[in-house]
Amino acid sequence: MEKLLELDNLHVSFHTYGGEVKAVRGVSFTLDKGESLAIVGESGSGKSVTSKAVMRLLPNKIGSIKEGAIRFQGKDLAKATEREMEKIRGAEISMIFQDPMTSLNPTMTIGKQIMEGLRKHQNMSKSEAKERSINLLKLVGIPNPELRVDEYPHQFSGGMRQRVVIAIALACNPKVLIADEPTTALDVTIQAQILDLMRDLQDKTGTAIILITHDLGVVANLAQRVAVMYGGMVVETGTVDEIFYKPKHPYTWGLLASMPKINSESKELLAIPGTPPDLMNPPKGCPFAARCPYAMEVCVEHMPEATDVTSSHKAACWLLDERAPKVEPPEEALVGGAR
Amino acid sequence: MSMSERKLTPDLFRPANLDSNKSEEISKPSLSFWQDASRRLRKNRGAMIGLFAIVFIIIFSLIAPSLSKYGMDDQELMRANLPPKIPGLEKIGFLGVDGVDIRGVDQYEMKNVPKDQNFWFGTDPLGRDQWVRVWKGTQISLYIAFLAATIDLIVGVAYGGISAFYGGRVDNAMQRVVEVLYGIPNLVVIILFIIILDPGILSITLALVITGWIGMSRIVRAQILALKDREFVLASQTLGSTSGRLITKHLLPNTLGAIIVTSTFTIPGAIFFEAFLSFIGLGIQPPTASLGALISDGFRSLRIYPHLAIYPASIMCILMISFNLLGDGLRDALDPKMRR
Amino acid sequence: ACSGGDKDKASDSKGGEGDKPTEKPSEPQVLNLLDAEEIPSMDSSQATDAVSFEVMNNVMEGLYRLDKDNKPTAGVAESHEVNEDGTVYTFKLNPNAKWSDGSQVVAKDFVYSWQKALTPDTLSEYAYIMGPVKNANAIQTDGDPLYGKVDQLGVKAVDDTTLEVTLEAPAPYFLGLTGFATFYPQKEEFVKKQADKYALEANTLLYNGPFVLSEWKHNEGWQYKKNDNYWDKDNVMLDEINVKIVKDVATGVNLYETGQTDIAGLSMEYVDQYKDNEDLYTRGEASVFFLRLNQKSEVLKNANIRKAIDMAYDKQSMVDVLLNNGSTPAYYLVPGEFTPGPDGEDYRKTNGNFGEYNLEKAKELWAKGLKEVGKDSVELELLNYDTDGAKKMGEFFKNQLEKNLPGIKVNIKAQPFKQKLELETKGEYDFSYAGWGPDYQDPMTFLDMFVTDGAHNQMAYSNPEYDKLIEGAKKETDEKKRWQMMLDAEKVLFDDQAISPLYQRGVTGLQKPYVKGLAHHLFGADTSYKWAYIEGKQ
Amino acid sequence: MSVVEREKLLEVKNLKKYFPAGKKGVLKAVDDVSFDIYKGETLGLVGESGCGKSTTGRTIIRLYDATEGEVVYEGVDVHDKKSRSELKKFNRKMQMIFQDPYASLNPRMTVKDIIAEGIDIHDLAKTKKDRENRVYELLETVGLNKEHANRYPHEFSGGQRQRIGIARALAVDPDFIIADEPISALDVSIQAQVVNLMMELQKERGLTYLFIAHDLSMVKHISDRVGVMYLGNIVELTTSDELYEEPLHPYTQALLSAIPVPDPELERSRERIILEGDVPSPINPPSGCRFRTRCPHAMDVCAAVKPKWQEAREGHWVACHLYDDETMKQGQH
Amino acid sequence: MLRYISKRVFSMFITLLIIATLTFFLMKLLPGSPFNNQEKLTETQRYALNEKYGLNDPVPVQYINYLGKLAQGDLGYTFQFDGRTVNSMIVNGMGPSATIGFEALIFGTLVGLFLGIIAALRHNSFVDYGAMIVAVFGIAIPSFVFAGLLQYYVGVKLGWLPVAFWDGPKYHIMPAFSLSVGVIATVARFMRTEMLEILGTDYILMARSKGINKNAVIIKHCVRNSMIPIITILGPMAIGLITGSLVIENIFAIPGIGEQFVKSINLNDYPVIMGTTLFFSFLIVVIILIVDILYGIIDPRIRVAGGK
Ligand SMILES: Nc1ncnc2c1ncn2[C@@H]1O[C@H](COP(=O)(O)OP(=O)(O)OP(=O)(O)O)[C@@H](O)[C@H]1O
Ligand SMILES: Nc1ncnc2c1ncn2[C@@H]1O[C@H](COP(=O)(O)OP(=O)(O)OP(=O)(O)O)[C@@H](O)[C@H]1O
Ligand SMILES: [Mg+2]
Ligand SMILES: [Mg+2]
Repeated sequence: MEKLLELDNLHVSFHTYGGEVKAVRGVSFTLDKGESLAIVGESGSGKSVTSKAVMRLLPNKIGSIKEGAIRFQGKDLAKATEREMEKIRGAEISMIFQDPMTSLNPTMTIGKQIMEGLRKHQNMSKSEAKERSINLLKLVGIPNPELRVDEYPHQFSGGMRQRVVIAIALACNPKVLIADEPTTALDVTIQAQILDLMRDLQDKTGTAIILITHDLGVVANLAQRVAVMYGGMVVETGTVDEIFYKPKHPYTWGLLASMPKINSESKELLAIPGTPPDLMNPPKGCPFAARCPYAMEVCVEHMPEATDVTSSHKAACWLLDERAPKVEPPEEALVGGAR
Repeated sequence: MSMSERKLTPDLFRPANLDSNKSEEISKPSLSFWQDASRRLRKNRGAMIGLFAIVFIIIFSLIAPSLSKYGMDDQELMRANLPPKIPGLEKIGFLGVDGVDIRGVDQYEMKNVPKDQNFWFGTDPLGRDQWVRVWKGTQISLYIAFLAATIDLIVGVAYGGISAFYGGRVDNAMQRVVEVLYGIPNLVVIILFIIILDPGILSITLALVITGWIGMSRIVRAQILALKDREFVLASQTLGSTSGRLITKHLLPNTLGAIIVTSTFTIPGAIFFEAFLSFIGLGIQPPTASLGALISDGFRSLRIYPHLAIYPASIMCILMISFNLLGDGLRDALDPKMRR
Repeated sequence: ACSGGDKDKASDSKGGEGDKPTEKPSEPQVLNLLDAEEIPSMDSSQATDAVSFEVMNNVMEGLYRLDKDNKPTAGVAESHEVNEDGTVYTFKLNPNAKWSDGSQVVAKDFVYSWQKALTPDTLSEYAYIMGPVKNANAIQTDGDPLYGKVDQLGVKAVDDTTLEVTLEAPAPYFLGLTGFATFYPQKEEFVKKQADKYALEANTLLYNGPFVLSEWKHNEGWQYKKNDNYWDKDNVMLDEINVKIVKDVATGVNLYETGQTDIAGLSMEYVDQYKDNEDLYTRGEASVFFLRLNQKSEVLKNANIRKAIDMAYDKQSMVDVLLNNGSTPAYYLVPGEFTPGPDGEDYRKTNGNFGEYNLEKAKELWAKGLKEVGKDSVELELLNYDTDGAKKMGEFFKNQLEKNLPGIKVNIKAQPFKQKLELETKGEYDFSYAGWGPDYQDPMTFLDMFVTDGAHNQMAYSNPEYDKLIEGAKKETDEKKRWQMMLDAEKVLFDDQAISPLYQRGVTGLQKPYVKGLAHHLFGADTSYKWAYIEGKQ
Repeated sequence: MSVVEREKLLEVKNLKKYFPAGKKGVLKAVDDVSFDIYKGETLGLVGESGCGKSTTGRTIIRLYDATEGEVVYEGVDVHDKKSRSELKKFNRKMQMIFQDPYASLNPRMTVKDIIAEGIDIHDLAKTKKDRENRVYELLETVGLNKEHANRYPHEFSGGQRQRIGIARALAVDPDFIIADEPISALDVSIQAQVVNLMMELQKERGLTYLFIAHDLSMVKHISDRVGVMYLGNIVELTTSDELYEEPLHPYTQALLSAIPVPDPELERSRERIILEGDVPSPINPPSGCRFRTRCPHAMDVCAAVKPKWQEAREGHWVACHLYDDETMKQGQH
Repeated sequence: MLRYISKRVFSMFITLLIIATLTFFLMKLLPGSPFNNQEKLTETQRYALNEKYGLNDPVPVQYINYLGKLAQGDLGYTFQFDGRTVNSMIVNGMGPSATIGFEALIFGTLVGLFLGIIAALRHNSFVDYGAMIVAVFGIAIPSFVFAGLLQYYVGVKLGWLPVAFWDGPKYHIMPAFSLSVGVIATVARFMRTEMLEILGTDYILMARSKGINKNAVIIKHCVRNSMIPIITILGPMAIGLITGSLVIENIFAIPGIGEQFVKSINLNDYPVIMGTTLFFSFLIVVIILIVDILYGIIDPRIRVAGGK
């Protein structure tokens, strides 16, 4: 498989009046061509920041890439100029935001918003761009696209707006599509439509997808590989099956265990106690140590390093060290095992 | 990393005895909303400069008049229109406080003013000490402003609050009234009002309030309407709280921020409007003088006796800027969006 | 001219200098002026204010007009004869006097306009000025058998060029009065034709004066052009006068500095600035300002208190420092240099000053007066105009009294002009800052204000002796006796200290040196441009 | 799970709640809804956004006045006119937990005052000390500690706030709690904390819950019975196991199949029913069966006749023409 | 839409009726009579004058008469100027007032927008502070001071522009500029806040993620949307400019309506006071209506809501 995008030890910080927020602290992962990678993790774990860093859309002055590289087809985006980024955004990498209600300009017609990117990257004439917009709308399943191109976002329902956003993101056939919680704001039935649509489109266009979510169900549905983030770091990566059936990190266990299983009988959910770490003063050791039921003294003081479990599966946990006691994941975390 | 790994001893791989409650603890000191807001405000340099300037001007306007041996209305035509003179600072030419007027004549000498009489801000055409008048004028302007803001607070908050709280038909009727009032040019109302009531502090304030409260009431109404549907208000309702409790414990405290911010803009507005009224002769009546009255009086002699207008105008300018800076700062500090 | 506030008029000029130019000057004869107000009326029977009077004075002409020395000089009338007892005037009209449409100004034009002014329907607010003419008062008085019967007015067109006027009683000032706007002629035919529109615009009016209004932009300004039909056009030098309305004195000054106006009035604030400027002029006027002392007031009823008050403030510094515009302190009612008596001596000179600034005496009288009214402290209200200058005067007066008279507190109530007059009329005040300008050139225009229940008494002053003197003077045919009665009346007034005079107004302003030949008047219109010219501008 | 006790705590009969919407229009947020809640059970209420779940809950607790219908609590109609003291008594029996942990706590009050609000209103504490102790007790009950009492809501995480909200509700010792999406704003890892807490409290105190959510798996986990709402109507109501095993209503079926399960293999093999289009507007709902516009099994009769609310099987109620005997008899399907 | 407008027009008339009534009775509270030479008038004349203007009638009768005339658009005759109607005075005075008001509004809005935009774009930089200092000074210096200084320095000292009068385009610059200072300040601050708000929204990020140039995004997405709320403040501001222009009219000798209004109050010129007040009110309600309609046209979200 061809490496399309590679994040190498990415650090992102925000400078707020309260101090420096170290939102992303050494994230590395790769994305292959045509692949779909899911990033899961708790709220505030740095998923969105990572994706914005890739797009180089961090808020000016406040947010900055401190360290690390974002290699896209061999080019380090972390060092790219704004002008170079403008050529890449939308054309090579595009992005879908979480909230379809706010990610469209309320005073511009849908058509215009789709055409913007087309005219910029593909030098299309107005009429060509419009035609293509209509096609795109048709592609994402909006009925009567000829009429609806000239309507405004508020005339669309939430699910339709998210389709429009997807249409915009796909307009220039990007190589990478970053979808930041594309369905969180939507109802389950609409979510199913959108997930269906995305899978379809990926089959058709071969675009690689980074799917950001905290819903493991969505991950199971769409992703081929998964990166689990916690406290600004990737704590575990692997294929879907590896993550769901052979998770190695206690946070991943906790995540899996705290989801009620439709077919499970157990009355008590396994909750992860406590709250995520404060990224203003991140812990020295493993960010999850404070909430980890298997925490060892080493976890508090030393940062665990990503350890290969298999060639595709990595986890950053001291439990994988040969000196650590053998710990089995709790029963509740065993998705496949229970079946 | 690999370096440190070697240093790891096996005994570190014992389960740690982490207190499960420890993670629930909050390391930050407890700050109430207001403490938090004031902390944010303190970080805003502009707002702090504004606040400091306002406090300074308020305090100074109270003590400054007593630093002069003259009263507000101590006239002596023989020493009319003296330029400012501050002993000690006379030598510093650019300050222009050497008692020499713009034609280069030492007026103190020319008018045979006794050596021990110095007027820091000069004197006005009636020979009154401008220092005293400027600071007293500042007092009056501030007084008008605060009075207007206070009444505005009471009327506007009550009106907006009632309208929003009772909602439905009450709200509808009250908003119709506002619509009508909104259609009346406020300048017209104020002028008519002042003429009928005789110009003076009270009628100016009342006039300002008669038209001024609409803005406040709208803001309060909007706030309360939004708050009314907030879940904590609903929660209190389900607990069976009375309207009084809802208003005093939940609605008002949460509207206070917006109210304060609005007042910081009402206040300079009132000062300014009084100045405008003074200019068209409807402001504070002599011998009392507000900053506005002093400016519009002194402005006529700007070219010959610049001191008459410059000092009150500077103070007014500083006040305006300060209130605006403070208002902006407060708005930022109290804005919930800035909180996280 | 009536009593106005001490309004800061933007237009005025140096008096008394420059006679006729020796030859017709070659430079453009254009004068640029400012005025503070729009012209309220161009209908001579309606006009009531200074602006209208001044404009009319330059575009209209009565039987006589005032010259530079305020002496009547030929207008439409070439000459006149008076009968023995001084009650019948026969005017010979100049056959060359023309309306601006070329027609002749005839005697019946006067009859028409005078009768029109007195017709009750006209509602002329200045009709009373016709008082000296026979039956004029009766015609104006509702209930009088003659009410509304204008044909009974003592004026008759004998033929086109002969006008006969009968007076109630001899009035030595009558000739001067014929230059007053209300006495101007109107051409009936034209007036009727214009109906509602008469005198509303520059072209709905006929002119018979030295100039015509060639343009009248309401609220913006107007323009005079030399009247080619004027009988004396050879003596009119100016071709064009442009007047712009400017209310702000500072703006006027700025316009003067940039040369856009040739004359700019100054208010007190600006005088110091131009003190050493040779363009600065000051000129005395015949208006007198005084404090009404309301004798309805329990306190002010007391003559000692009134006297004490009059002595307790420093009129001289008030005039020098506060007004700073050529006004002079007044210790009298009838202004100085206004009317010479039969002996040729100025009224003022003969009667001298009453009262002085004397703190000791003031305090003494004050204490005495207070004892008499049985109080040791009093609070009095000063009713004031709301203009800036007046406010300052009020402050000064208040401060002086409170400083000099123990136990007095003065509250100032400043009111817009109309509202102040209303309160004054109702007598709701203690002191009132008031002024009076002459309607005609005779002490009587000031003196008859204060007869018991007189319309302008407004302060409940009443002294039978005074009333008798005024009554007598009005009927007296002997000039000398009449004069003496008027002199005595003023003395009585000041024995009672009925008022506390403040100052006789002066005006000050800037005038370019090349503006010459302006004639200023003490009553009626302020200025005549008939003899004005430009010399040395280039 | 079979329902043992069958003592009715609350009966909702033909409840309607309309909101005025624009000119003359009405928004039928809840339109003729009937169900019972038994003592000690948890009744789940699911449905898509805007279908009227919250409105139902709020109308039950009298935050809204019902447009029509009754809410009978222990034999008394909640919406009848009541005296102040009766109202107060009622307020103590029924409480509510809200969705948004940020909006449901007054930012200007300390946690202590927030929790003690019910105590203050109902005069449940004699002394200050007593009040304090009760607050501490409640904090402990919901897994927080004393030190938190004097802090302000913004200093807490979402899950902690939600626990404060629960403590506030518990302060007046209610029997019945309406939980309006108490976990949907929380992180997955925190959701479990709250759900566990709620279940624990139910066990300890014998509480009855109306649990509103749109996350079906969580609803299933916590509820004894589940009602499914669509556009102001309840379309299906039965025990949670039955509902998941044998959903009858096409909407329930679609809903269940739409939930992604966190099991990749299962996901890969799952056959899902994808519904077309969006939920219609409650201002202008479709005639007859409201679901017909998106229903894969829509028939002519669906547009004409509103389906009856009937017990298709024992304890399994549904409103759908597919299970209407009469319609069936006519051989439509 | 039509229904909405007709409803608004109806309530507009109610507003005007109330205002007419209020001013009418307020007028009756003013002391003094409107006659020019009143102190020299005899009782007879005074009575006759009052009779002519209907001022002897009982107040309710006067009120009815007044409304009757008003219904025909007749605002009566002024007392100040012989034979002139209030209508003609308003027509004459309105021109210049509206002109400088409009110019000040346009100029002030443009400059204000510019300042607000650059301040927002260079948030927390010196440009930002500079622009905001300009804006704050705009609200800190009374317009009459500003106008006076301008007149002296630019008009007299530099001689660049005419000192006063109302003669042509050159004559508009200083008055309009003096009047616009407040507008600049208000608009700039408003715009800055709005811009900052919108710069942080998702759709700006979305637009940028399409690869659109940052400046293009700002102009096409941010500026446009930030301007929408500004429209709402333009209405009241326009009124403020027209009524508040009296000081400027005075200083620059502009034959406007504001000065006339103040003078008519001093002279008890009831018909002018009432006429002008009513006219101002009329303007306000019309402008508010226009702004509301405009708002709906510019903001598509409101358009469909159909005037709610
Ligand atoms: N503009 C910003 N200024 C300061 N801190 C920020 C900013 N944006 C994000 N952060 C911080 O960075 C951290 C990571 O945020 P991020 O948005 O990436 O979380 P996330 O994983 O996307 O969470 P969610 O699931 O809630 O979207 C958080 O602690 C957040 O507070
Ligand atoms: N106070 C109100 N006024 C007017 N309409 C309302 C009000 N409250 C709710 N609605 C409307 O009633 C309908 C049902 O709303 P409700 O909040 O009950 O839905 P819900 O099922 O709780 O949705 P969600 O999952 O989004 O919370 C919605 O269309 C909503 O817009
Ligand atoms: Mg995120
Ligand atoms: Mg809800």
